[in-house]
Amino acid sequence: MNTFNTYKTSWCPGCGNFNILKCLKTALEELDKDPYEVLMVSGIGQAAKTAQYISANSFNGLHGRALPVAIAAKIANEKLTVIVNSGDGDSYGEGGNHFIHNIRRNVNITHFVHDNQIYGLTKGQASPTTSEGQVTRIQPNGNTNLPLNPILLAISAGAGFVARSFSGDTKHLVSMMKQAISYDGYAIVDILQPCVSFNKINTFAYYKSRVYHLEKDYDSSNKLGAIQKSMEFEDKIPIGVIYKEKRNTYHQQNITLSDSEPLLDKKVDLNIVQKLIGEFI
Amino acid sequence: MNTFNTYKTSWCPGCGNFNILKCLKTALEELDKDPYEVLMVSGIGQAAKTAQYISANSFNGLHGRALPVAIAAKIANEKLTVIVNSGDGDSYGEGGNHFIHNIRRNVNITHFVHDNQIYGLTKGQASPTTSEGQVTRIQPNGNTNLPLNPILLAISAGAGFVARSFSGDTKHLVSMMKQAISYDGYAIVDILQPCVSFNKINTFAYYKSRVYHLEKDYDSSNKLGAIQKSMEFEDKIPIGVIYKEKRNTYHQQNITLSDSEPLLDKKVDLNIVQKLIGEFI
Amino acid sequence: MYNILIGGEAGQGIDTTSFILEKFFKKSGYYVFTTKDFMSRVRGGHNFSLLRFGNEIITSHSNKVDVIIALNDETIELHSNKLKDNGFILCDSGLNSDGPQIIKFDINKMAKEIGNINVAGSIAVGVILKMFNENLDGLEDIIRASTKEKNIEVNVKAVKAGYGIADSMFLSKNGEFSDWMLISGNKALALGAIAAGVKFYSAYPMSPSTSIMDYIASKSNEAEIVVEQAEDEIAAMNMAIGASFAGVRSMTATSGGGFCLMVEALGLSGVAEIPVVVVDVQRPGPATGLATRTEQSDLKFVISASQGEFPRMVIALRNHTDAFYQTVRAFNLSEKYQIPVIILSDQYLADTSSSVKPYDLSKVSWELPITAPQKEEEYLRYRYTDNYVSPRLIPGKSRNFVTADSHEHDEQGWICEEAKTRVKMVDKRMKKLERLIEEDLQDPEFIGFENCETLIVGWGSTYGAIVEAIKNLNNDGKKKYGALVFGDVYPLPEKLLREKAMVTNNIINVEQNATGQLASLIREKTGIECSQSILRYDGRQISAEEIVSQIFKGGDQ
Amino acid sequence: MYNILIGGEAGQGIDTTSFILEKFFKKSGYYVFTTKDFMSRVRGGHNFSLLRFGNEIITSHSNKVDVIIALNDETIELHSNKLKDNGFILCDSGLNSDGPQIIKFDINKMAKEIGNINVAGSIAVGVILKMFNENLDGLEDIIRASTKEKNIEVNVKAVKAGYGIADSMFLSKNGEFSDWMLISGNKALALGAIAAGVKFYSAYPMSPSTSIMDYIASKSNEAEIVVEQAEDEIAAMNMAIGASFAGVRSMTATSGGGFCLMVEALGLSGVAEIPVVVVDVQRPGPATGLATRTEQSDLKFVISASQGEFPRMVIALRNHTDAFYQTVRAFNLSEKYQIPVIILSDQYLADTSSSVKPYDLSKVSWELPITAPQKEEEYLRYRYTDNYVSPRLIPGKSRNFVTADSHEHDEQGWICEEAKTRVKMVDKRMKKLERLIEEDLQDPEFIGFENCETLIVGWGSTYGAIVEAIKNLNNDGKKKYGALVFGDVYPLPEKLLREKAMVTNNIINVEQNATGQLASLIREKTGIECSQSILRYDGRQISAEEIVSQIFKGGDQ
Ligand SMILES: Cc1ncc(C[n+]2csc(CCOP(=O)(O)OP(=O)(O)O)c2C)c(N)n1
Ligand SMILES: Cc1ncc(C[n+]2csc(CCOP(=O)(O)OP(=O)(O)O)c2C)c(N)n1
Ligand code: SF4
Ligand code: SF4
Ligand SMILES: [Mg+2]
Ligand SMILES: [Mg+2]
Repeated sequence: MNTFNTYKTSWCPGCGNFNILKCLKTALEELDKDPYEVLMVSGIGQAAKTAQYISANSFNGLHGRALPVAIAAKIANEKLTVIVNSGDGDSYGEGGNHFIHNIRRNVNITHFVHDNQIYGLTKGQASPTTSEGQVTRIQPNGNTNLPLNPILLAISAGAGFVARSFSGDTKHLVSMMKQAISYDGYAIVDILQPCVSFNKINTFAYYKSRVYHLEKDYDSSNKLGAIQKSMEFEDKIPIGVIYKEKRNTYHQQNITLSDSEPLLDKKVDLNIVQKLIGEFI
Repeated sequence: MNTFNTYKTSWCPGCGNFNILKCLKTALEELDKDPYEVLMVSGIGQAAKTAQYISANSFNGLHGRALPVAIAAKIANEKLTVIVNSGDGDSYGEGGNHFIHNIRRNVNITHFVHDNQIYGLTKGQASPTTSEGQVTRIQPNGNTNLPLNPILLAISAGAGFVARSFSGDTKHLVSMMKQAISYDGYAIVDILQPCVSFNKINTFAYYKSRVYHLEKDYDSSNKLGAIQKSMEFEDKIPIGVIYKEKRNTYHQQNITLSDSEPLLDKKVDLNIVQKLIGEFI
Repeated sequence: MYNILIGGEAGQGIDTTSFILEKFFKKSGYYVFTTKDFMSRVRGGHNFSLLRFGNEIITSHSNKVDVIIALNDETIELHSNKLKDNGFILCDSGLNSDGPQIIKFDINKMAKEIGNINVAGSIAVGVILKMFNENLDGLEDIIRASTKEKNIEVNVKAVKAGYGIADSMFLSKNGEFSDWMLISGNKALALGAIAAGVKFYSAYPMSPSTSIMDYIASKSNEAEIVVEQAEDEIAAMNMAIGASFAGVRSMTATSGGGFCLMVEALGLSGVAEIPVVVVDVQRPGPATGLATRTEQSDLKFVISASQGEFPRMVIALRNHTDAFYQTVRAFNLSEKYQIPVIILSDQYLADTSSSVKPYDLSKVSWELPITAPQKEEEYLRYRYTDNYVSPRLIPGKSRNFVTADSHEHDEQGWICEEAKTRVKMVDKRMKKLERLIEEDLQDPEFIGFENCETLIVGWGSTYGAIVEAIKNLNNDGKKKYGALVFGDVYPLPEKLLREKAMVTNNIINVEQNATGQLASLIREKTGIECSQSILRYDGRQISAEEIVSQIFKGGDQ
Repeated sequence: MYNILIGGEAGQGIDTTSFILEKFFKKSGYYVFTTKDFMSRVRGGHNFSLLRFGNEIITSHSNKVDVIIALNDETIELHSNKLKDNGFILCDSGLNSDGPQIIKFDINKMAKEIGNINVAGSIAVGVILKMFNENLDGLEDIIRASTKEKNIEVNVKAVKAGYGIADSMFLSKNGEFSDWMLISGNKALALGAIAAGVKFYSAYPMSPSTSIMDYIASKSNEAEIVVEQAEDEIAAMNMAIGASFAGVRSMTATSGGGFCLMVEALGLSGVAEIPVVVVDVQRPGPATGLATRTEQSDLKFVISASQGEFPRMVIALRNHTDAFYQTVRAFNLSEKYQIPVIILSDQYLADTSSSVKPYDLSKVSWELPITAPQKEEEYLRYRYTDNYVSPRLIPGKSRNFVTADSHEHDEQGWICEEAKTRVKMVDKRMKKLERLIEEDLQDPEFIGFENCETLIVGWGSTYGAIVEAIKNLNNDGKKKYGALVFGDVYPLPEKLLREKAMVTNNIINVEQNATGQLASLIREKTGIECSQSILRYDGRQISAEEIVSQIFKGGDQ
């Protein structure tokens, strides 16, 4: 019944995006989501095309601007399952300000960042997560910017669900996606994803040989421990739910929304307007 | 000789900005800076007017956009001492994306954030650092956003010099300012500052009773410890250099700049242009 | 008609003073029109209010003043030239200024006795109220509405004290406006949005638009609205679009600098055909410019903002009636055509309070999204239709997928680079504008003699001054004057303009900008040339007197 | 003149194939003009290049093709209608398509034998080179410049293999263009910036502007330039302004969507009078639109972008000569008047390679900031001067304080709300434009018969097609045609236009947009009306043939 179909894609053969899309479908199906109640939101980039390739409602907006659209749609209709799929450039570069501030708002949406550590669609410039020293077309002497650590930043900004996964680990990714979608609040999964065309450093093999599942006894509720864990990003890269905490959501805190009648079902009450008019007389 | 004068201000009597400006002058004078080599950069807001009130070169730009101007001016002429004075709204709200990404660049400028936890100039809306629950004109039910922790965020983004001070502690503030200006790289001081007109919660007395100087044995080079310290922001608020680390600066890493001849003194070499033309023949 | 100027420093309570006076005058039946002139600072500097009131409808401020309440010497220096021959200045005995028209009271001393120097203004209020023969009924309630609880008592005392020391000077009156509203332009706009059913309001604070957010936020609980302060204007606009896509009416407001940051998303609304209402409360630019002053210099900017070509509508607000009804209309047209509608206001209108006939809610209706029934599997978000507008379903509300795409797309909403589809989609979008011109565009309002010899053209908030100027010019009797004041400015309604341009080719544009933006829009669209320009761009609003004198100076009398 | 089309999927090496051919043809003296048509994706879809070459100057592409190199069946389906009667299609024997004009070789089989299926294109190159009688001297160097080290050998083999299986078919030639440059529009622009002395380049990647950054970055070490990839376009523009203020020439480039985010800072440059050069390489909008295609629809946007009113200049690039020299001029005028100068290019020009006469550096000069000597204590950054431009000192370079302010300000650069100062400052800024019009504005280029009966007007990159169309129309002999192609578009140079509009009132605008933006700008500024519009807005560039046929269709012959 709840089957999510895939439309024709325009990705390069071998791209990590294919498996992310597949895992997303699996996760949604396993969560028994109704495709008609799912809204896919994205910016612009290769990852951002995901919204166009899956049978659900979709909003393919501006580069860097997926989050404001997504949270507002959720505010308008809390019955929608709102999922953002977008790239590292889109989410952390152009969209950096929305990233930080929407964590603070804690609207119940899910954010999947296809983190290929490069700008794919524009053919290979450094993204915020590109490694130091990596040579690109625009950084012929190597990237000199300190790479942004999305996990650390998300925890520091106050996110309540912060996970990392890898496009090449289907089981793990599906599980992360399901947990993130089920989490009540803003949840982010930074998904390591090879870009076969433009990132010759962070390849499938590169990630494959580095990622490891978090230890069994890892305590994802310990913020300081999580921060320490998030700094591991060299020879060994931990994947899993790095940090998780219960936080009041936007909807819970907002008086207008707290009665859980979706905003779009609320009608104008002319008596109230008439009363407001009266206040000026 | 190196005296920094103050022009007429338009701040409210009792505002914390007055003492910040005074401390800034003292710091610059004690560091023996030549006013003609200092460039004050700011955005828009009450704090941002600082650039207009001190005898130095000044660039009073757009709301939220002080940092890109400041780092570019420093890149153009590394002999300038470039100092940004701007508000919490300007620096962390409208300017949030530049905040994160300029930390990554590590251009040698100094960033003083006059953090009154409110939008002053626009008459009292919540800023990113406004406390949870605080009632403002726009947040009549109280602010529901998790306050942004600038110290934690700056450390997480990779800043090499991160300090907090208080507008009411002259000696401390002057010392923080001097250290920040002297630091080789991007240095930020978040300065707690009462806004007598629009923030009735975080008053002078509020800060005064909470701030304490970092313990003598506090180790500002321990990142995890610094992160832990940065989370203290309730009954007790630590002030001082919370984190410090040596990092390669932008100028050190950039090949064009690494010869330390200021960029603005480099002239076009027509032989090179001629050679480039030749490459197309 | 009387005109009172209240001047002093920021922080001296000019707002409260004029608020109390306004309320009393309105209560006793006067028509009230109050404008504010203030600097971009919280304390100090020089601010003033102009409070005009009378028994007839007043559409603009005037710089000829009957009474000046001077809270400091600077006020007298700056404004005594505005005083009419029979006018007077009211001030504290401590001020240095002197002259035949100055009446001094021991206001500050009295204030100190009452226990708070800041109630000096309230004492002056008392003096004025007595002079104008008002009774003090309801004093406490009015003060309650304008100050904090703890200050009510002293202020009541102060007004009464002032009342005690003065004599009544003016005849009592019998105005009919006591049951009209007294409202500022921004509040009227906000109220219009609430009546239109706005459910999501996102914005970033920016003068002079912030009081729209203030008002909506203050009513958000009872009117069940979500007001979200965005991290920046980019977010504000994208949020409004996202919420609208998901099915609620949304709006954002800002001034020119913030509008800059919304420009890209304006194009998104255009190409993705998502309704949204954007308010630009203009202030003088460029860049930060003059934050608390007025100008009409964003017209050309907003009509061409964003790359590419797409339909949009721009409505300029002329007065406090427009501010309400046109805002409702903006929402409806935005939905009907699935386009962004931009409301242009300015600081003058935003901050001016005026008496206005109570808004009639029976005139308010709500355009709903078209959701023409069709078979599930056939739903196409961007379906080509005869009237160029495609059914707009709400995601999650039916078993259809709803799409939105910022790329050029096909009927389904998927990226499409095909040349034919591109052309069809551009045409589909642009044709919506042609339809709007036919079905919904409103001609400018015509004022004055049908067969005028000189035609003034203007737009937006200069309406009031133009109306008054035309009246005065025509009373003069030498020549016949008429005026067209545009509310809908883009697309430009040409019909009536072309008709009037046949009657006379002596056309004068009156605008609050340096380049005559309406005049050049008119030239671009119709070839009609203005022969004289009256332009003001110092951040202050033009008055009727000034228009008249400029016209005479231009040789036209 | 010959015209070769090379088509296939993204990733099949179309770029490399056409690059190698270009190089050989140029080397042997042909004038070369190559355009690209590609989709917004990295793999798959359909892309093609059009390579036109001959012994005379070629100013535009043509859709009449002599040879098609088809790397897949789709290419044949899509393009065989472009084939001239005596043209032919070259493809692999494995393709399904068939027909009298199709010549098949075992290209894929050979490629596999050589060891890499991706060298199929290079085999085709070999075939073509033989057909056109080229010798293979320098083959290895040319291949080295277009591919990675490890692929050089197989590609050399492939070209040679192709060369071996074909016969020469075309006469050898004697072109004079072998010592001309062969350069793309974006590289020409980038080279112009380097020659102009750009020292700081900040930008955020965006098609079709990114190759400007690519080129400057690749030369940044030798030319001593700092290239900074910004976090967003807001930063890119503010950085450029900051660096310029501090004393280095700076530039940023983007496309329409990124330009939106620069709009606020454009006003900053205007009010703070800080020189900056901004490039908008246009693509079809609105919003994301068609990322890799062409359009001229940002004209009205960029001339009115940002709130308020301030002087700016907009230069549209017509061809590869303009791209270099006008970029240099943009920097100089930006400095001379302390204004933002916007360069409008488009995807067509950006990605098209053309032969061009080597740029003459003796024509390059550098306008320096005016630093009129004055006493230290008297320096005023915004001093009123007779020519409206104030001396611009560089901070830190003298014992004077240099200010910049986004507010309205006084001569010193401090916030100022005074009405008089406001007016003087607005006037000072706007007068710079009047001076620019007098001293520096360039009339459009006129082509054709002085006493033309029909006048075409156009701007920017349609120049080449218009030139060719006028030649063909006038060769035809029935009527006399002329054209004005604008480079400087804002302020609009009116002189020559008004003269020509006296000669004929049969004026046709040719534009790559849906609304005729130049035509309406002309109407706004001069009242001159165009009688016919030839508009193309499907993302593909108009050709000379199309202009001619549209003119005839419009009844004008
Ligand atoms: C305002 C704006 N600036 C720039 C672009 C160009 N652009 C499109 S996608 C992209 C970067 C994509 O990188 P990322 O988000 O990492 O996605 P990926 O392609 O790697 O999946 C850029 C810069 C744009 N579309 N809009
Ligand atoms: C683009 C833009 N948006 C909004 C504003 C209005 N604005 C000016 S200052 C300010 C906030 C100031 O707050 P903060 O930075 O904390 O400074 P403070 O006044 O508190 O010192 C705002 C929203 C503006 N000038 N430009
Ligand atoms: S360019 Fe990279 S990210 Fe984009 S589709 Fe190809 S492999 Fe994937
Ligand atoms: S409003 Fe607040 S921050 Fe601004 S000057 Fe007054 S006290 Fe200071
Ligand atoms: Mg990426
Ligand atoms: Mg603040």
